[in-house]
Amino acid sequence: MRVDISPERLARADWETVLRALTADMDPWDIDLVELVRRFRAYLAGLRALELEVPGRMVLVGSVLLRLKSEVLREMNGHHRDGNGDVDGDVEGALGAAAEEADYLPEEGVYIAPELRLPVVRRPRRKVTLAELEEALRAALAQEKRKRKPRRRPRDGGVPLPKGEPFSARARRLFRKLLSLVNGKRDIPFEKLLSRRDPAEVVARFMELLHLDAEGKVVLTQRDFLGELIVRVPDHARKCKGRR
Amino acid sequence: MRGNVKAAVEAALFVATRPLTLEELARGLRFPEDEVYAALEGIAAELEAGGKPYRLVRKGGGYILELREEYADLVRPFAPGGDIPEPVLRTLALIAYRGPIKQAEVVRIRGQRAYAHVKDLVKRGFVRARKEGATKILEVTEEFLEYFGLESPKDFRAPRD
Amino acid sequence: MRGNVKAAVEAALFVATRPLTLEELARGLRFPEDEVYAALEGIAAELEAGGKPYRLVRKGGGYILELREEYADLVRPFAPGGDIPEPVLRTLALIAYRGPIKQAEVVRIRGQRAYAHVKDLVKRGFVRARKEGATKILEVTEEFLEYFGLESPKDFRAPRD
Repeated sequence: MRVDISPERLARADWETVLRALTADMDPWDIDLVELVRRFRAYLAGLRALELEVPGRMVLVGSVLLRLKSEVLREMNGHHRDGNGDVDGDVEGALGAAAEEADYLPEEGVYIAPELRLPVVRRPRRKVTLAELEEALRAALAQEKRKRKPRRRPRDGGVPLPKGEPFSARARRLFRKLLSLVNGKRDIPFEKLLSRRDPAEVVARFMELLHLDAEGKVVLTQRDFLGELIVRVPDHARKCKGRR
Repeated sequence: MRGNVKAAVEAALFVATRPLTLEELARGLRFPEDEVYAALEGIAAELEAGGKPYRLVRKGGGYILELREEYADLVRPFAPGGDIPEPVLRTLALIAYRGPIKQAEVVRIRGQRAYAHVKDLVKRGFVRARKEGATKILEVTEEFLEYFGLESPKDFRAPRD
Repeated sequence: MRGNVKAAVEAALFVATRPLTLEELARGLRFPEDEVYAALEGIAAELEAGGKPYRLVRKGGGYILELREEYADLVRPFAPGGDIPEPVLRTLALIAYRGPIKQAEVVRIRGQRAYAHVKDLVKRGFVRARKEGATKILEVTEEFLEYFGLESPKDFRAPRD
């Protein structure tokens, strides 16, 4: 049951009163935001003149509630861990307190499941012996030994690049080659830039082309999926022939 | 020595969480079966005569120390799981009877507080949560059933009074 | 009635897995504290006189029935799991052996879960953690020594094979 305020009075009320009126029947620990928005829109529709201040503050309150709720849900799903892998104690404490408090709220008399009664059983736990502690130590130290074994580094799988010549120099050299190839044609197939065609050369040329493309000296296109790469040297780039 | 056997058998019974067979006791403690049996008789009689709230019972072919029925309700809060608050117990009941059940469904029925309940129950090892896409599927663990000596969740329905 | 209190207290101790305080027992069983205390004294004396393999001990401000030290090894086959879970025990063993040790070092060896283990061990009173800058230094406590019947951490640090 919502708090009954006449539409006239509600229209004159400040935003807090509006909010209180709209959520009067809701669990303060569990505000149904969708329902609140629905009610608020109905409230706005009922207003003769739009008081912009009211919806503005409502949006603020709504977003704060949403933020609070999403943070709580996030925490409960085990996110937001600190560097230690521990859930932030304060947050957990606050959540625990909130949950505890919620537990004191009267529960609805809805049938959910038969009443649960745990049987009274005895679960004796004997003390751990010193021998077991020693066994545990042996296991822990064995684990450490395994960890200490140097892991074989994966073979250097980086891009094999020709040594010696700096990348920018190679790119410039490639650009000069491109200019020599242009010779009236606008488009040059990528394969024309290769001599050996081994993977190392393909990767090296491709990287250089990407660099030239980024500098605006070439335009790369590929008409078909996985098709030939077409290199075009735009007119403005041909003019920088002599420049570095 | 007689006294020795009796104390040893009683020590084993004291730490065991399941019924121990005569053969098992004899083998584990290295006493002849007849001596172990005599010790068991002695222990049972002593507990009976001493007006103890627990007694030695035969169960599933073995022997186990068990609380007398009439003390169950009195000491329930001190027993394992006895400290589970009523609302959490209700959430557990829901998961036990309807599981595997989506966490979202549990929350829909039990409210937002169910998130904290599930967390508590998972921590106690009574409930298992597995990710399935964006949601979690909840069910009671074997550990839970075993812990309370139950075959199936149906076994802990409260007697209707 | 006197007998009633004693049986009720003994029933509570029988099912409990953690030490129960005087106040807790009195509140839970609805008997005055002095009567509960007298019952505890009676139970302790009776177990002692009866040559039982378990006794009533005071621990962490409460009372618990505990197996006598000398039976611990004998009954291992009947109670495979001790009161400290194996992964936690390994972390404890490491702290006992290498302590004082940085928490970061323990985590390096035992993995991320060691944070939870340390928390558990501190709660049990077996490990002490003191802040040193951004890290924590861990070492075992007197309570740990007492639990394992050791005089000093050095007793556990003899060279291993």
